[in-house]
Amino acid sequence: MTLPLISLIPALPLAAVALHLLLGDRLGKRGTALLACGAVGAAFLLALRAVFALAARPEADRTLVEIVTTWMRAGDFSVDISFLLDPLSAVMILVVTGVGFLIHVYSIGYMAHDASFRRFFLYLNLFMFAMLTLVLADNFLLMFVGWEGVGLCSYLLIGFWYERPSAAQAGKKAFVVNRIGDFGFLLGMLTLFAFGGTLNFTRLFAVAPHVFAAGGTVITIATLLLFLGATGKSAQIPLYVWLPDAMEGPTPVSALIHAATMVTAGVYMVARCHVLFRLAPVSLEVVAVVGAATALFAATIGLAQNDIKRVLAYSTVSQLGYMFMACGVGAFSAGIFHLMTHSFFKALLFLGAGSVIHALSNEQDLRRMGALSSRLPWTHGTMLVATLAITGLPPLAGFFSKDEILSSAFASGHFGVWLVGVAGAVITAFYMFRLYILCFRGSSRLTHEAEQHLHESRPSMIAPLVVLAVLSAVGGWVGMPFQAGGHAFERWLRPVFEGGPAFAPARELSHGTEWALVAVSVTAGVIGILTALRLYLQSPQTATSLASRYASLRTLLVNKYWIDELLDAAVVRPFGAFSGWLWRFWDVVIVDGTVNAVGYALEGASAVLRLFQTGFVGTYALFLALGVAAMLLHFLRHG
Amino acid sequence: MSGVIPLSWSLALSATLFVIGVVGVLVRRNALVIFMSIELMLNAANLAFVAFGRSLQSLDGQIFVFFVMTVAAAEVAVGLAIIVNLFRLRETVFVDEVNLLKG
Amino acid sequence: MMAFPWLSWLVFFPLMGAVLLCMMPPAANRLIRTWATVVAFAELAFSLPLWWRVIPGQSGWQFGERHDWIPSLGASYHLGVDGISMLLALLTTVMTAITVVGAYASVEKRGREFYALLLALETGMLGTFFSLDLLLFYVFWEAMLIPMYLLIGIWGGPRRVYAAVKFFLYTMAGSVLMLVAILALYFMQRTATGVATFDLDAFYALVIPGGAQTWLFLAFAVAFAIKVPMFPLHTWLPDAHVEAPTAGSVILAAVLLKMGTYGFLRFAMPLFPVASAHFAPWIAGLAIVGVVYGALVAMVQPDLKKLVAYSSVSHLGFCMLGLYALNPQGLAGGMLQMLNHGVSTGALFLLVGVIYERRHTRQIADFGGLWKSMPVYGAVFLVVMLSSIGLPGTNGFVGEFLVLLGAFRADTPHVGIPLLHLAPTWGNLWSVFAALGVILSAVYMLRMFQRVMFGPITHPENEKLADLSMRERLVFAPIIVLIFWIGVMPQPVLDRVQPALGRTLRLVETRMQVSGAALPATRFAPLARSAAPPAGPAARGGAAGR
Amino acid sequence: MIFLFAGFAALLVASSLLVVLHRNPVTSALFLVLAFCSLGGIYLLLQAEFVALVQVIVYAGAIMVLFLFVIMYLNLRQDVERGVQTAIRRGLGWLVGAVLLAEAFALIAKRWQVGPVSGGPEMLEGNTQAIGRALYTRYLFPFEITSLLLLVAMIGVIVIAKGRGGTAAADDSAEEKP
Repeated sequence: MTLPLISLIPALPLAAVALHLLLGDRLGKRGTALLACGAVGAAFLLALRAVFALAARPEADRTLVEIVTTWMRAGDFSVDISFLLDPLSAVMILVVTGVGFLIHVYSIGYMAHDASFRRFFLYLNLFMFAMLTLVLADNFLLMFVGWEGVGLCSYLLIGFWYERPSAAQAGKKAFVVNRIGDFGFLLGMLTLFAFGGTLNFTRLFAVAPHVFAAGGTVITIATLLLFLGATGKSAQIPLYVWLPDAMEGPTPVSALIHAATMVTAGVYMVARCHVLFRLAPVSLEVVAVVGAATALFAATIGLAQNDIKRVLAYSTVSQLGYMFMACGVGAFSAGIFHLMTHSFFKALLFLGAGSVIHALSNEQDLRRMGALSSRLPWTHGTMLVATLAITGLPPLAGFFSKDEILSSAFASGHFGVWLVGVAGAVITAFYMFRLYILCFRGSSRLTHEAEQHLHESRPSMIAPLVVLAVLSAVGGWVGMPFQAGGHAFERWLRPVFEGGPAFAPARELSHGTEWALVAVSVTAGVIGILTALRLYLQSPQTATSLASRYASLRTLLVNKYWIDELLDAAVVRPFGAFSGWLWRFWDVVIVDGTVNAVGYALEGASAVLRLFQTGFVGTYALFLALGVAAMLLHFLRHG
Repeated sequence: MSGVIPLSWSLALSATLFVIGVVGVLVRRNALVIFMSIELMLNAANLAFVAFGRSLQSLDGQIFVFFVMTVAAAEVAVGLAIIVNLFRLRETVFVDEVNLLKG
Repeated sequence: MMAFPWLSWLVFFPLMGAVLLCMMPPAANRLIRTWATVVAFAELAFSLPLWWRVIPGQSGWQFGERHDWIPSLGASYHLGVDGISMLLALLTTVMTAITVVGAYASVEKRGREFYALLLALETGMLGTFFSLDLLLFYVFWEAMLIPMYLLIGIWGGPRRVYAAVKFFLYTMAGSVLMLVAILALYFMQRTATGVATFDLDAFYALVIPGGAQTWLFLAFAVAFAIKVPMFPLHTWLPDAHVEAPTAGSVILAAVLLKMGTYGFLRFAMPLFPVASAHFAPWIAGLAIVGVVYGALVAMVQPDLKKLVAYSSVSHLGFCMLGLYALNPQGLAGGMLQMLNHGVSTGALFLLVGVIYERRHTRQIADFGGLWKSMPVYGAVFLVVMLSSIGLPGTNGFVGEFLVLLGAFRADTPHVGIPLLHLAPTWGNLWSVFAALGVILSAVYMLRMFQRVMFGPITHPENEKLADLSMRERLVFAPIIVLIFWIGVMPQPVLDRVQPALGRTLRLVETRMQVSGAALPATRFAPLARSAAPPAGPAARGGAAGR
Repeated sequence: MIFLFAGFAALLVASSLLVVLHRNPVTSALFLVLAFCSLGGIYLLLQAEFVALVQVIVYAGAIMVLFLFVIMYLNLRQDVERGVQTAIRRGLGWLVGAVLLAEAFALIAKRWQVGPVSGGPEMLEGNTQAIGRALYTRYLFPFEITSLLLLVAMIGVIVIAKGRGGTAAADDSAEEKP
């Protein structure tokens, strides 16, 4: 009996969640950890099995669909719970389960002495279930289930230490901003269904070219709405404000959700709907521009942050910008490739930061770190690899994926986007090495008691770091450029991205220009590194002097362009005031008032009538007589 | 007996009598006089009954007068009892000084 | 052999229980409670077979019972059930059983009368759902008010009398209008067919001229709109909820509000199809205003119960939007939303009741950091809240999505926006605003949840609050099961209700043709299209897409 | 015959006017007696002999006696009509009276002008026998009811006049007062 290939993968974490709930505390810390990691590990193995089964199939028909049941059917609308495995989702489930497993192992050590250990792993498993459903969904609605599911888990995990008001606030902010994105996603889905007649990916993409006029308003609006959802989930420019605050959650959460998996959901969705986006070039432009803008914008803010996790958070936003840029210029496979490599080294950076914070007993401020390289050898080593990878130095993963994005941006004629990308690369290299130096090199600015029990993290935390380090070193080779039919990764994803309507093929660059582009991106990285080294290592005082000279610029960056305060004033407060007015004035005074007014009017009228009851018999007799007179009059007239 | 009294005359008389009764009720303050005026009105009605009975050749008019009388008698008895009681409580018989029924 | 009058038994069994209850000594609290629970659960047990005995596909009313009631008028005691009323009846029995168990702690004084009224209320509700004779429907409709009025009036909070009177008069004013309309129908029926009857099927067959239909529809609509409650007529709800005792406001929210939507679905729509189609944009518009307005106002409520009350205004706005999208998805979504709202808002009120019993205050400011002292309570509250904001996987989402879908495809006359050379129908605009409601509902619910549950414990009393007792967990267990069951597998529920909804829609459609009203070409395109092969949308979509 | 009728009518109208207008209740009571007798006369003219006699006996004899008794019992003085408020009421009273009178006459003029003027044949048998027969055959039931009515009235009067126990003391004191 062959086990159901795909649907078991999300089912395992769900089963683990159920077991956590049922068995409760009887499991104890060891049992909970075992169950949680076991479930994700098993899911990873299953994913491997499924991917191999997929790879075994001929390249043309590399899609596996598994329908579980019909979920909803009303009138001519019907949606069923069904899973789709194709090269794209294969990559995603491998990344999600693989990195997820490593992070689970890491968080055993990290959360070892936390009171609600069980609740943490329960939420993590729930997150894995939701993410896998999102990635494996065969229709928009099931993807939406995963979409909001991960939103919920990020809300729960950010606000994990709920006693801290800032954590609870950040959790709420994350959920609400995600919900605004989901608003767009929902409306996009409705438009697609209204015109496409189905929400199933394969059927919709088959019908799409006939139903939607290429470049027509409907498809553009639908895709823009979907992209709004993506920006909400992947923290791109208007809706990125929640990610930096999401650092309130425990570091493994930041690593898993806000670096490796959840935030990539937006990129995956855009890649999945490449057929639709290709039908609406305007939307693609928007995606590219927003991606580039976010990349640069977030990178600049990253420069001035002093909290180690906030720097990494802005770096994530910026790298996601790169992925969207790739999708925007049509190089969807490059975007996914960068997504994979990014999740390796960014997860590693976060976990490394986590072990640094752990070592310094929860000290997150870069200004009170330094010279840790000797005392935290493993952390330092792995973080160094990751930092080199992200800056895009040749042998490491980051170089291959970022370079491919920049070259495809250049190839498809988006010069502005390419230029922004290169500038972003420089700044990325700069702030990454600033973080590296402030954290590991330079003089030790540790506080006294942090100095006391400074210790290297436990092997259970170091092992995942090492694995991730290897991956971020080797991960890039699968995308070796300059191969005849495109590199292995591209060939793997070709069947997925081939299906769409004929897309203007990017101009085939001559080898010369390609080598030149490679050189440009490498030099960009090196420039960034050198400036960081010179500023922060050789002459720290120049850093401070520079900082003082450009004081205003620096404060601008430190306060994140006051975006949060701006949003708060422009949106949150007026909304509150408006609804306050709406309630106190409109509801209570107008609507309720009219109701009570009717009541009082009646009362008033009856008071007037009461005057006639004078009590004197005389008046009653008078009315009687008047009545008779009136009657007689009537008879007179009508005879 | 020669000519018979024309119906309209009796009715006119009954109407006048009725109106005088009404005026008496409205104008006078003394409960007793009001009572008498009511009696007048009742008799006006009787007259009308008899007049119609006569002109329509049927006895019903007169029988009805008979019933009216019994009612009037009962009414006077009860009315006067009330007035006597009223007088005991309020020392007055004037209608406009009594407004217990004020709503 | 005369079939066992199942429906009458279902309707009057709680009343019998209530009457017997009144004969018990007032002091014997324990006896009263057990007896009330026995009756409630027996009623639930009797009503469960409805789920599989009612054959969804079979047209016409099932388990029909008909006896002469006032022969001279032609009013008959006529009960029957179909997919729609079966589900609502089950909702009633389930929620009443849960409320009876849930209200143990909250009733201090005069428990006997409290439970008797609760059971009598159940009789009124079931009667309304099963009656197919307009006069009988009206009688049960009014009968339902009295126990509710007393429940609020006697066991309520400080301003209970004002709230109870307002509730009673508001609903009464509406239903009096309906009575006039019923009588008008009755006489129209008599003149048209010579047969004097109040029977619903007879009225379904009656062809009502356009002008009269509008006025009659408005009369019915106002009566049901008050009950729903829809936007301008909703102010009685927050007062009634704030002042009502926990059990009272649970039943009020869970079932009584459904009377309005049920009324629209069963009476207003099929009896006056042309008027319904004509007023559909207005009603949907008002529903949307209700959704957004309810959500916005809920955001600033200091009182927990008022917040939940305004949230039900918002949810039921969704329900009405679904119904008046007049297409299969909309109706299915509206119907499902009725059930979901019953379950999740009922649970919300129970949850508020739980902390009210412990702290005797409903102000959000008095709470904070409850999760620490009441983790299980926190978990339940979280699940119910998620169902209320419609998180996928919970029941709320299924209902909301179908409503949005229905509204989006409601093909009322196109409103072209020249500059965008786009042709969004009314439906598109509606669903945009309704989807806005989805965000707002998340905002106010999360704000409340965060200020009640998370954060440090500010008030010392919150430290040692007892977590959910075993009884309370038993109360919430079925609700959570329902939330996830409908969320993950809504199809069994949808299968049971869709044929009945389809009949109503077809009735509306045929009646439109019969009464010669111009059938808006696209209004029932989805119906027509569902028969046509999927290629159909290409033509229509293409045109609009250009 | 007509003259007789006119005489009685004039007498009737004059006495009833005086009943209403006269200040002293006793004199107005006496005028009322006169009015009832003249009315009895008119009944005779209308050949309703039994009613006429009953009228005189019941009304003039019984009811007026009761009236006079009560007036004496309460020994009322002159009615004094003062104050602006009463003036308005009086004015209104007369006004309404005049309106009613005008309407009545207009109605009578319009409606019964053509009424059968003829006296019609003599009664077959005596008026009293006829009334007796009718009363005990067709109108037996109302007849019994009226007797019941009278009984009820009597009981009512006794209860009211006796007053509720407590006031007995009060009403004694009321009498001493002049």
